[in-house]
Amino acid sequence: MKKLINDPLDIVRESLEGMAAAHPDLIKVNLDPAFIYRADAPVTGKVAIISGGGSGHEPLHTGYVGKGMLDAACPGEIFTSPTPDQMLGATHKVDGGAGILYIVKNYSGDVMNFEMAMELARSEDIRILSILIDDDVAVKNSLYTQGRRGVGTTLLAEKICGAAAEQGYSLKDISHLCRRVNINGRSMGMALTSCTTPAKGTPTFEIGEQEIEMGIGIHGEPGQKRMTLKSVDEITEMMALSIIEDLSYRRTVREWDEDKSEWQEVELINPPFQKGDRLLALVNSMGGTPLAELYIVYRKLAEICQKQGLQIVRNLIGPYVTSLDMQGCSITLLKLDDEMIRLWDAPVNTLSLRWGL
Amino acid sequence: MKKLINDPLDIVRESLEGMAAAHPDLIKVNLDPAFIYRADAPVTGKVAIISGGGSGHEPLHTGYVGKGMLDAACPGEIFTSPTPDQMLGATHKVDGGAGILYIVKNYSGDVMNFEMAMELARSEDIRILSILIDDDVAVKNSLYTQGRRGVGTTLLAEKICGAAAEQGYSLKDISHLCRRVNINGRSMGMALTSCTTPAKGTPTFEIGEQEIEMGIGIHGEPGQKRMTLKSVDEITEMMALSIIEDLSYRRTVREWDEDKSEWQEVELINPPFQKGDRLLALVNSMGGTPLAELYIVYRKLAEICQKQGLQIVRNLIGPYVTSLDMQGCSITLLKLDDEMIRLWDAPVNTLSLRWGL
Amino acid sequence: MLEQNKDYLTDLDAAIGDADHGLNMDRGFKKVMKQLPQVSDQDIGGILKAVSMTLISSVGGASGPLYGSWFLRASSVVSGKQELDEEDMLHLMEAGLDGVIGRGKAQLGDKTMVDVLNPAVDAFGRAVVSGKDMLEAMEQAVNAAEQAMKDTKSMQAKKGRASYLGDRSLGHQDPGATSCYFMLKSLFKTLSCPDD
Amino acid sequence: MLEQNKDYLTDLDAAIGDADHGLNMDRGFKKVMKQLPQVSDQDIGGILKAVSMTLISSVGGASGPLYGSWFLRASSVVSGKQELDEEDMLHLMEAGLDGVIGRGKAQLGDKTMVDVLNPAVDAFGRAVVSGKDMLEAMEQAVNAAEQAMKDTKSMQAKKGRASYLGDRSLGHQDPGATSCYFMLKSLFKTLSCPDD
Ligand SMILES: Nc1ncnc2c1ncn2[C@@H]1O[C@H](COP(=O)(O)OP(=O)(O)O)[C@@H](O)[C@H]1O
Ligand SMILES: Nc1ncnc2c1ncn2[C@@H]1O[C@H](COP(=O)(O)OP(=O)(O)O)[C@@H](O)[C@H]1O
Ligand SMILES: [Mg+2]
Ligand SMILES: [Mg+2]
Ligand SMILES: [Mg+2]
Ligand SMILES: [Mg+2]
Repeated sequence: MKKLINDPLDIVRESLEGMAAAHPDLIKVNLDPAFIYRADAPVTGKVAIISGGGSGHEPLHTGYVGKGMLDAACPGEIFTSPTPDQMLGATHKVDGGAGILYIVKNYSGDVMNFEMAMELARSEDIRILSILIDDDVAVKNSLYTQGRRGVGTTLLAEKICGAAAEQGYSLKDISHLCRRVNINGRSMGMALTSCTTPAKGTPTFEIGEQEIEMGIGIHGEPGQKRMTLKSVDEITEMMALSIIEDLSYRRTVREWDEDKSEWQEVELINPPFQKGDRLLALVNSMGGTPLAELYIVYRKLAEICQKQGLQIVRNLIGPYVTSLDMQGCSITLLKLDDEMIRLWDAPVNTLSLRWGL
Repeated sequence: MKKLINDPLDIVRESLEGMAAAHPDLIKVNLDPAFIYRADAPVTGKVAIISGGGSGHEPLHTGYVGKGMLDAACPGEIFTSPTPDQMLGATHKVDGGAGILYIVKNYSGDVMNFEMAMELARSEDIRILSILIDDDVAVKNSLYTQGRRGVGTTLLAEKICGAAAEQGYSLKDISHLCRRVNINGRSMGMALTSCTTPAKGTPTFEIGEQEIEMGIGIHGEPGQKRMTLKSVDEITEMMALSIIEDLSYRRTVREWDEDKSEWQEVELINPPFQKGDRLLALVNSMGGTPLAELYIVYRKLAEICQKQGLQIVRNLIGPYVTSLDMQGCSITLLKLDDEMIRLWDAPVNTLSLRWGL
Repeated sequence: MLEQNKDYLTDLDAAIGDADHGLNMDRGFKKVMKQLPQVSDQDIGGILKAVSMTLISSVGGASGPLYGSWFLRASSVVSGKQELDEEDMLHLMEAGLDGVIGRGKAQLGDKTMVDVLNPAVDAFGRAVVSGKDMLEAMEQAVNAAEQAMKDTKSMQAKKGRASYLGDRSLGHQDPGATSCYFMLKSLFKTLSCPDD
Repeated sequence: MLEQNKDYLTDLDAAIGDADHGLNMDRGFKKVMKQLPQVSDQDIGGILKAVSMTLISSVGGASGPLYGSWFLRASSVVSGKQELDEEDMLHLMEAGLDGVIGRGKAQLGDKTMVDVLNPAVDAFGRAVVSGKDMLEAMEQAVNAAEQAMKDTKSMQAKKGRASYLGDRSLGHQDPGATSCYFMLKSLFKTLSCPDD
């Protein structure tokens, strides 16, 4: 394994130190417990939005802290959920008095650590809601699994909810909006190569020179199925169709009921895409795939959507949710409504997503 | 070789088609001859800035077309300079009547193809100047080589000159500014892995599991020297010091003399960095290196600059000038003055560099 | 023991997870080892609670909250004790298991830590009921844990990261179940001969 | 011939350049082959000029302008001709070489195409002066080119991409020199037996 690192155990800290040195105008970094927060936090009267998860997916989440997006991000060790004290520390730092939303990717580790953080914060009377992102259609059912993983839709939810918070939405409204983004977003990923976690030092899985892994998550874990290498047009078609033809995913999730002050099991159903729907398309690199290849994916994706009567009205193409050095890509399609479009277009100024500012 | 492509020979075209489909509001694409230009071109009365070069370095140059930066970019085949008809076509499309500046990276192919384009355009009485970017300190002398390669400073020159053009600078002033950026910018790159050009299908060079290549260019060509793998702190120090300790590079370049209507040999000398200088630091990924690692590079670079009495007042960290899927990074340091800082900060709206808009 | 098996656990996790389990456990338990001298004057409940807090704030991932919950709940039933008899140990293990299930909602057969913790409690309980002394009961619990750990190979994962693999998780031993076996083994060692 | 040697040229370029020379030449000369039927009614000057334009707009890289310049200048000295005698051919080759040098500014020994084109012209000229006929002179030129191509191995590059390698370019044959040898060989074939 060759990487631009010193000790594998210092990567997360040293990388945070680099961010702190590079962008003092935008963000501040707390090293122990580790979290990044807006330089101007807390923003009084604004709902604060916090996310986090294992490191190795940069720019998710640390690159999305700033005006119009996240108030704080909690990076765990590489591919390891952050610990409750990180979320609690971030919560204290960005609490502007209008409540806090945790945006949590649906992995058992993330869910449990964020839940523990919420329990701790609530015992201090801090108002917190959380929304799970579970958009990965490669995971077919939720009965026999942990449920779908949270992938590309996460960053879309962070952007849209961040804009809503900036515009003065209430905590309750933002949490509903976040849930709406989640159930309208679907993703599918694939890998040409595995990634190499620095601590292990060898690729997480072996894969042949003529093989690809479809339905991969973002942790270098093996995917849904192994197949022989195909052209990008075929790969794009397989991914796009698994998303578009994914009908009504149904699962129960735990959400906090503020009135009853307890966890509730809530059933959520994804509405299917329909002809005429307006979409945001995210074509995402897993890290090692060149930008030019992503545009070839987009080319085919646009053609498929058009054929299906779906209109891509916004897009984002690049390395946004990565798995270290993995080569491969993912597609996320999010069904938009007017409100989401307006919030998507709102100004944002973070290290890795910026417009209008 | 596994890549997200159809036929290796179609990559450039299909990628351009994807860009055209994705960003019709920002850019337009001409397929034959191939070039990308601002959607609102020509901008009457504004100097137009055109660059180009082999593909495989994305987002350079195609990702930098738009308000405040390039008017057009001409992508060649992968790692192959574009042909004069591309530059001529782009020139016709973006000529706003105030003259044209070609920003050319110093490779024999780029130089010759741009020169031929200029000869053709001048025969049509179009006013064109060109500036060579030759900032790669890995190339020690210019007597026994083609001279230094153009690497990271290119995009800094494109941004700064693009802002100047937007603000109404004259062609002559922009060309002087561009030259000033060039002689004040220095770069050094290194690779952990080779890249694989799609047509060849195997890595351009072999490199062992414990080896790195220092002083690499951006075409997957072998570098200055091979050495054993080192920590990122050591690697960063070697790169930073080769830049900082590079004293007064001296070479003659051919520049067009408008008064005499002929090529002139001009001697250029890079002023050395001095204590107190304000710098822009670009920490650039060669493509396959994760963002988190770049921040570790930046962390050390900031420390070194501080020790040397150099102030980094602006920075840019990410994959900006790449070599396909190569893992590795480069550092560019540009000595800034007030005017350059103002122009750097000016709004820009391109696919891959955007702020203030 | 965890340190020696760090790579082994990580390799197990690479096969059906994300290749970090060994590192996570090693990071957490190294911190615990560092901290133990500072809390050695406390009662067993206090020590276990301190261990819990350390694990929660340093392991992360799925295993952090789960191990943290095991120790937290375990600590709550032995607070104030300086020594544990067989009964205490049984309660401790039962409480720990409850903690893990309460946090992670896994059922028996889901191919998780629970599949080791549960049979270990059972074996310990049976041994105590049949009059075995602490050391014998522990031995049986550890033996049961070892067998149960191996049995996770033939299970299909329904919780955690490995569940995404569907039937491709078959044939691989669960990393969390494996670390539980190591943890039980060394915990018993520590608790039974606290001066080692 | 270039198509068959595409990978060979690219491999040579990978060693001291950027691994595209074979592809560049193949792309250009394939276009030329496609276009030739349309210009076959023109005189040799016209054909060479058309070839030049096609190469310039399709090869790219360093070799595109250089080959383009070779053909452009070569065409200028044989315009109007339907056939070439030994004299014409010598002028053609001299002009082509001038074109390449004018564009690329390489000197003999810089490890470039010039190191093949120059000795080929010399050999051809010597042969003509000593009364050899077209075919014999061509054979000598091609032989000289072949030797010169091999001789680039021991040169250190001073122009083009390979120059960045310093003395690491030693021991490798120059890709552009090699394609020049192929080009001369097939050009002579075509020009001497135009009906093949
Ligand atoms: N919901 C759960 N209940 C019990 N154990 C679980 C649960 N989810 C995961 N695990 C255990 O955690 C182990 C993985 O731990 P680890 O690799 O540290 O975390 P992560 O999966 O977040 O990378 C699995 O092998 C499994 O035994
Ligand atoms: N200035 C020059 N003069 C003559 N020949 C040159 C010059 N620069 C490069 N060449 C030739 O071009 C060849 C490389 O061509 P090619 O690989 O197609 O272009 P590039 O180097 O731009 O990738 C070299 O092997 C060399 O023979
Ligand atoms: Mg993990
Ligand atoms: Mg080239
Ligand atoms: Mg794991
Ligand atoms: Mg080449």
